[in-house]
Amino acid sequence: MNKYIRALFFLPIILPFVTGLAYSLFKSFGFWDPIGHTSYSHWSKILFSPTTYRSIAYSVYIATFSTSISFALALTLLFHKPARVNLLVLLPLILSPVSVAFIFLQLLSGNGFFARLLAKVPDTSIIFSVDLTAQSPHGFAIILALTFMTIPVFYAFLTKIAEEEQINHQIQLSRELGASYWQSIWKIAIPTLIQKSKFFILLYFVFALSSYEIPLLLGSQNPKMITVFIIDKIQKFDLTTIPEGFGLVIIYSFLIILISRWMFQIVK
Amino acid sequence: MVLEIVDLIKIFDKTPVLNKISFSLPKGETLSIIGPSGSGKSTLLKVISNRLPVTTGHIFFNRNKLNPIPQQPNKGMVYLSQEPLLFSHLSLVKNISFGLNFKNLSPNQFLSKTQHMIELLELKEVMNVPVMHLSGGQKQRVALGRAILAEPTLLLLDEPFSALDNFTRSTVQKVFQKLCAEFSITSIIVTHDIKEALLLGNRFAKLEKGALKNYSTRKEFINDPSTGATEEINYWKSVVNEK
Amino acid sequence: MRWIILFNFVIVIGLLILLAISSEWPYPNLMPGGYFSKNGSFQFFNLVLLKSIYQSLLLSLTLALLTTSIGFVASRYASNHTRLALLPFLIAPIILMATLRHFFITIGVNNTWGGVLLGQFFLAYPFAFIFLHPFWTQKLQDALITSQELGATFMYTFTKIIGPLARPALTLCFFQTFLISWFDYGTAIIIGAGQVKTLTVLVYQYVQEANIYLAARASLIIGIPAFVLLLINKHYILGKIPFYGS
Amino acid sequence: MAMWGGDPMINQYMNDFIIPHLKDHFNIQLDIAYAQGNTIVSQIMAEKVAKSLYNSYDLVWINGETFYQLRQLDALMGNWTSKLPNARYVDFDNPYIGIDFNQPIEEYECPWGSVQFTLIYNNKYIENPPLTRAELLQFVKKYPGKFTFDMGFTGLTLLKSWLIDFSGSPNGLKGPYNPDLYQKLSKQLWDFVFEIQPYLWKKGLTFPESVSAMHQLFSSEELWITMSNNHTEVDNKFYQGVFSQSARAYVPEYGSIRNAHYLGIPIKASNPVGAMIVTNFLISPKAQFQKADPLVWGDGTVLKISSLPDSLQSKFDNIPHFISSPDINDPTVKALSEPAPEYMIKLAEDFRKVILKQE
Repeated sequence: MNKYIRALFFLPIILPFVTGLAYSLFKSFGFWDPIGHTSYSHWSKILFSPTTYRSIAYSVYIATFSTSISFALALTLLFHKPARVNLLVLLPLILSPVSVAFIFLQLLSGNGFFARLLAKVPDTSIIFSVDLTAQSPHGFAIILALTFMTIPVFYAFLTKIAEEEQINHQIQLSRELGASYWQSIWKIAIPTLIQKSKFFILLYFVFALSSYEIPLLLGSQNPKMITVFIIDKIQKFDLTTIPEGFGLVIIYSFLIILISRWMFQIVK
Repeated sequence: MVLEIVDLIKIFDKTPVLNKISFSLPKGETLSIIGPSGSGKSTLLKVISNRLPVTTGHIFFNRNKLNPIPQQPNKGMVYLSQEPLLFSHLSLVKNISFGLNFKNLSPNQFLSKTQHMIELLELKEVMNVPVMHLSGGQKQRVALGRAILAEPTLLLLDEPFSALDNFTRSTVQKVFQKLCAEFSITSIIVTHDIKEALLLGNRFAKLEKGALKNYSTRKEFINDPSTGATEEINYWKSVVNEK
Repeated sequence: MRWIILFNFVIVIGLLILLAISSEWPYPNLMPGGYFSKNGSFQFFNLVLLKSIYQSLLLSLTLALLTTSIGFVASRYASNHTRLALLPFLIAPIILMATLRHFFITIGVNNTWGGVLLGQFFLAYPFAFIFLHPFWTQKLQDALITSQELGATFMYTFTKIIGPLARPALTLCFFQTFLISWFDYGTAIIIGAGQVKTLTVLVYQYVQEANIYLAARASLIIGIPAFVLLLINKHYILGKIPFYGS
Repeated sequence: MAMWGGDPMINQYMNDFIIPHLKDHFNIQLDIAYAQGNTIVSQIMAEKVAKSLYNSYDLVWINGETFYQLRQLDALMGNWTSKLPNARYVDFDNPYIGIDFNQPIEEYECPWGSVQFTLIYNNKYIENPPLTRAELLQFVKKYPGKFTFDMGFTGLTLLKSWLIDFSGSPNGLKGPYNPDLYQKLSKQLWDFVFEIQPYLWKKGLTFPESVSAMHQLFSSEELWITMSNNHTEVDNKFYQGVFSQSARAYVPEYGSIRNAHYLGIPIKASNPVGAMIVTNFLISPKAQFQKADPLVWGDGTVLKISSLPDSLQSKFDNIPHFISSPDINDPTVKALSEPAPEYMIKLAEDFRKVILKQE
């Protein structure tokens, strides 16, 4: 009896995921395609196309940088703990991803706020040899926007961990034992915090990997993040690329499952 | 018979915790089961109250077979644990009168029953204290009163007084005796404290390594050296005599 | 360093607020201008925005209520497989929805309010499930059974005992699932097919037509309830896991 | 109704003029869903596969490429335009209107507006805009980063006109799709794009996603040239305050593509009659005149002016508010017709492959 209730409640969790995956698998071989026919050709197209791998690599690159930068900055905020600015730190949480994408477009586009600011300051070409503007292929705009969204999350999490692990006491103790303040932070506090945050870092790494609205508005045409690339194939341009889009869904899901297995191991 | 248990076996992780237990309990009696920790006392009460599923065997409660769905309460049984479980968001009075909500009482009856119980429990002074702030003994009395006002056919007490200090314990035990007399309660109490078993029970059993031994009389129970009852009585006799 | 980071936060939010009340931002002016004036008649809310606010609020509140209540009952039955519930919200919502659109059309709920609700349910429910699972402690399980032993019905127990005991958890879960829906873009655009115009869809729409002032306004409106929740939950959040959609 | 929502003035025309009018006169509540051609096609295709009873949209705003794809899917209702009372004014005989991307429309779609592609330059910086491809090459070399084209419909239209230019004749791509010809001409086209690519905006590594994004760059003077599928947009954008007074539109020497955009009714529309009533109003002289005003939208009419009553004729002949838009009826303005849709689909695909190196 319990078993059935359990299954019933679990169904809405796993059913959409499995159904979507199965559907994508069928679609990627050209089933249910009013203008094509079933074949392996879509898969060979995906697997032999460098764009597939570039897109995945690009996504991983963006996710790695945005996650690690925001984690580092959140740590910085934690150890320079400013009094009574907690609310300010959390402020980015009130924005939806599409709003963040929009406002960063206004900040970073060619006629955006920073471009105007730089235009007012002479000799900025020296300082700004990097292309920070939206749509640059390096994806700095995406990284900045994702970092903006993730800092408060990491900050909140680290605050909690620091409290649980009594990081303050640990620092105190190590200083009593003769270490300097920065030594105790580098040798004691940070390793403990990283150890405790592994799961959480990976979680937000995946969220960055799965982000869509931000790369959609701030990304370049090439390379594209995997999510945008998939939706492009499914929804845009010609109809013949739809099966390829679903094939990419399989690859992307596989990647996510792989990372989540890693996450489960950490939990264990 | 309120309760009849036939060949009850409970297996945890391939280890039998309760091994072919059989006994029966008539109305109005209190069965004391003693046993060292790890003997399966607690498990027995949890199985009877359907908190844990039976492996094999039969439990008849009021001549009906036990509810087959685990975690579903048996109507008419109340289980009291060592750590009293109070509804922390409700007041002391609401906790005690909880069971009365389901009994179709007039407001007057409701009130008088509750007040009577509070008096019996000697909780009048702390009536307005939030339940989280009560002492252990007070909490246990609230739980006890709440259980009795629900008028269960069978009360299951899982070492209910062992967490209390000596002085508090004897107070609560006295309250319990008073309640048993007034409400003619059928109950099973498991304990490792021989004094408590002797004080509260009128039928006796001993649980050791999952096997239950029933005693037909108090005398038989006391005379069995393995229960430690004689030893305990002699000890107290010697203490008194030394004085 | 910390002030640089925080200063940037202020610039981002500040520019958003300024744009929301502006009507012009000619290049190369640093700041937008024409505050509260568009040919003399500035309306912060127009009909489209109001409709969208109403629709989004209704959607998010319904979803939060639905997922929190069902998720709460369901999470009692969580088992070792619970961690699998992580998968649906690791996948980008828009991709999950793209793979499910076919089925939404088959059952006839695509481009409807109900369809978007169902789609968002598939995102928020696993979250509620995982989020609420830890609150089913042994103690709460015991309270559930004890109350019934004392004569209460299951419903009574659930509403009068378990509900109040789990209130902090449920409140937080309600807020979080509300925000999942409130911030959602993927489901609304794929299942809603442009016809369910939530605020996020509107933001993107305004960005497309280069109408930055309305886009900022819609973004700001999205931020308001989130800001209120942030104020209420500040202390919770600094101890719990916040969550954003994609 | 599903339509592209990338222009606030167009949306305003629909929301403030069309919708209230339909409500007041026909008691029709027209809801607008913003979706682009490809999104519409993918939606309707998904509905077809799922055997949905009804399509999501009752009326879709489409161009030749979408028309072609929807016809391929057999997803458009036919045989309806002649039933519209106002169809008698529509200039079906005009090849730029009656033929959509080399395909006769055959009552599967109804023309709504007729426009011609123009390049728009900023005459604060440019005195003589590049009239030929050779001049364009010189221009981008002289002013690197000031020219680009978008990834959408507009940019592709420019590429198509270049493709036609390479054929050596305005009629070089007439007729059904010819793969060999495409191969030959596109090779030349990509060579040309490679040649100018390093001098494009952001060194040609990325292109604006949409024409509105490109207009933004133009208005901030990051670009000196932008473009439009609509010859009157330059005035329209001036009135919107997006362009400054120094924006000028022109048609280059090799000509530019003139085409029409259309309204179609999906085959499983839930309210096809309503959609026909809406369309009938959209092509009415009243709605067409309103739309032609650059202060409103500035979309060329599809009506045959000479078939209208005299009073209306003079109204259409004197549409106010034009400043910089070229007169497309001027015989010196060279118009090209749209080639078969496969050219555009191939160009879009190859552009990604060859120029953006996405395979």
